[in-house]
Amino acid sequence: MLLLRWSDGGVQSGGDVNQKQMQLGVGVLGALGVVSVLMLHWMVFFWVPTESTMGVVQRIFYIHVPAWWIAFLGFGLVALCSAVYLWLGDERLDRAAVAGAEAGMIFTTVGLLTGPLWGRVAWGTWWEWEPRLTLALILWFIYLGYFLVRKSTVNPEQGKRFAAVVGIIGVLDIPLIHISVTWFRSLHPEAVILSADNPMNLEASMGATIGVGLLAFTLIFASLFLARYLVSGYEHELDLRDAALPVEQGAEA
Amino acid sequence: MMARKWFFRSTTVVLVLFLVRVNSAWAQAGTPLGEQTLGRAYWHVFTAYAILWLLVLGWIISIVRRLRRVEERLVQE
Amino acid sequence: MMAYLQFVWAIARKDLLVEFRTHERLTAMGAFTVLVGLLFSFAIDTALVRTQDIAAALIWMTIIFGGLLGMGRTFRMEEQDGALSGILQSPIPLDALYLGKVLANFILLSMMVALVFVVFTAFFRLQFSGSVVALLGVVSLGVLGFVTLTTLFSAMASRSTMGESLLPVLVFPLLIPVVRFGTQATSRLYAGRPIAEVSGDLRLLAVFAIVFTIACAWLFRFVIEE
Amino acid sequence: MSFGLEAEGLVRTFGGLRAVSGVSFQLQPGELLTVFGPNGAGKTTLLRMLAGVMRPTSGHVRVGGESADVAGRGWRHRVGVVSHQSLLYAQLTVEENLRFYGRLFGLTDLKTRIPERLESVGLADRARTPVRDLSRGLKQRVALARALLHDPEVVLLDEPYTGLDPHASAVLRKQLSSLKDGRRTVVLVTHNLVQGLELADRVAIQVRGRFASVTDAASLGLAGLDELYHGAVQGSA
Repeated sequence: MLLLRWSDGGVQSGGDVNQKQMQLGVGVLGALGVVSVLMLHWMVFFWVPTESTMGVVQRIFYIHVPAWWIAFLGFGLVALCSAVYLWLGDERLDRAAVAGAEAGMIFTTVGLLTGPLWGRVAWGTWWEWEPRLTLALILWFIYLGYFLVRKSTVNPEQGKRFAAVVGIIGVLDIPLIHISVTWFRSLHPEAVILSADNPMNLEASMGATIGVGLLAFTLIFASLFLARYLVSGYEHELDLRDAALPVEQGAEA
Repeated sequence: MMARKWFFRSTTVVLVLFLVRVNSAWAQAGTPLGEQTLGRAYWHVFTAYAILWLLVLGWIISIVRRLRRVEERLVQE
Repeated sequence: MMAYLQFVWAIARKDLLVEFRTHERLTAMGAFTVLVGLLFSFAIDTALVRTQDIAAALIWMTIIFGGLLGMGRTFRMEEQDGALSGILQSPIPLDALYLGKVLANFILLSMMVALVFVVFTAFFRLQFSGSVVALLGVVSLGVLGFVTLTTLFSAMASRSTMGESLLPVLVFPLLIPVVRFGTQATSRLYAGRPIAEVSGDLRLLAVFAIVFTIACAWLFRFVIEE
Repeated sequence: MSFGLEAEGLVRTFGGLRAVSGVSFQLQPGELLTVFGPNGAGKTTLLRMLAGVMRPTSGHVRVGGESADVAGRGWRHRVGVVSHQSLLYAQLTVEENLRFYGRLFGLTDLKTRIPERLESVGLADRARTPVRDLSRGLKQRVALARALLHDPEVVLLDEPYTGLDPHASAVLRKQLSSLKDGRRTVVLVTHNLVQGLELADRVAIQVRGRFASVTDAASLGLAGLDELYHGAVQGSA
């Protein structure tokens, strides 16, 4: 409520894309997301047949794969927004980068935790130094660094630039890290979904479930991403307003 | 004194539960492979989904809290 | 172009001059190297493990940890009397400042790496039968890649409230390619394998070094600006 | 004609903190502006923006009509800075320090230029002394020689007298007064009214990031400045 009132009443940042439309976007995408999430759960637990070789545990796939998709989407956004942020210096890009990084961090954590739950049954081991898993762990730490440097400066603008630098370096490093981790023997069933000859006889119903999963996660991501972006916009506007007020102590830098 | 009593009680409960688990795992050892993993598998699937929604919920809560803080700052002025 | 290289050299020369006056970083890195060699000699049960087999891993870990010790202090001397703002006020391009720092660090770290090889060869009686040129290539490319990243991040650390404790968290995940390719190539060379087996590693180390020299030189301005 | 140094609506914020908020002034070549202000008024931040070390949140600096953008490097040849920090490397000798900075400014005639500059600050015999071994006063004179090495037309002085004993500051004052040669534009930042007024052509009082008042120094005695200063500081408190 307050949100809507506020955007009517006053703090309009000049040139910002219509906040009202974005708020609407958060709501609509969120609602659609919740619906598709409910549908996903129904499909996973009541509709889709159990996969013949892996058994019940294969049902983890329906969240594991979408989680990775969002994780990489988030990190892609971080790199893109960071680079353009350094180039143009537009605060909004930094906000988008943070929203993307938070999403990426959360869904990487999901991927990292759900993967072993599946692997314990399928591979018989919690952790395996397997390329994707290793890469994921490394990614997680790179973005831990991203959040650490953000908070580690006296001057917040500097922290934002540091974080952007970490984001860009991280993404540049990913292909090389990927090459270095693929020196290990791969256990990961990546071909299951991606390859054409379908060795795991992925049925149409399973494909549909994964599809719904991807859709649900993307909608939820889009909604929360927008919400997070909007909130940091409000925070920024309040900061600006506070800065315009008479200063109690100046900064002797 | 009370705290100690509770500590012992809860430890006993945990220990009993642990033994029950070990025993049931033992009992499964004789059963065919498929059934053996099935029991665990459900547990794994539910945990995975729980982790997912806990984390996403955590993110939502953190966003909402930020929003609250913004609203508080707005009210203060 | 000449003028640019002169800027780079002016910075590197000044850094080296200061270092050779104080020996601060060289002492720290040198002592670290010898002491780590000593500790490893106690930690490894030579009845079970042949040091020859794990030498490459030990060498690279020592380079990374000892190197971080020295490289983390790259910007310490600039802080003491506001010297950095003197440099920033001069017309020198910021990427030249960065490359000068990288050059100085590269020279300092190379000195430490030489000591690492001497110490480990002496302590563990390592036999080297491979190509010395290839080993030099592997080590110098690895060290260059290491130095480009750590120099950038030490500038970041020096301006953050967390200081040098920030460095390992930031740098270690990014250094995995260096560790991986460097160790693999080094251990193959120590095992006397042909050069063809390490050419892939060499190429990837070169890619790493080149990509991050360029990227960090560009990104440096965003770290150093206020 | 172009001004020696021009600031236009300089603003600098640190997060929610506004250190400098809307400072503008224009100085003719040869003019010396002294900026007074209490601690935390944003004087140093202002000077760092003028020196191009810090990027303004908004606003512009022009040196001799040329836009002094932080990203641009060329205009830096025309600006020299003396700070309360010496900007010198304690481990290097006086000469090595000057040579290093000379190279950064792309100077080629350092062999003759460095002795000249050292002569002019009365330190010709200290060329080979490590800066570490110099007293605070001597260090500050080296810092001045360093700032003037490339013969800048704009000189920025940030609390140059900090930590100097009366004799050393008297010597430095004499050195600084030679800056007023009708060609150089100088900005001096200080909170010491006596030292600041001596050399000034114009006087500005900065309080809470703003110039509360800008006056001609000639018409203003020390008593007048004192009154003005306290008025400005209290007025905004």
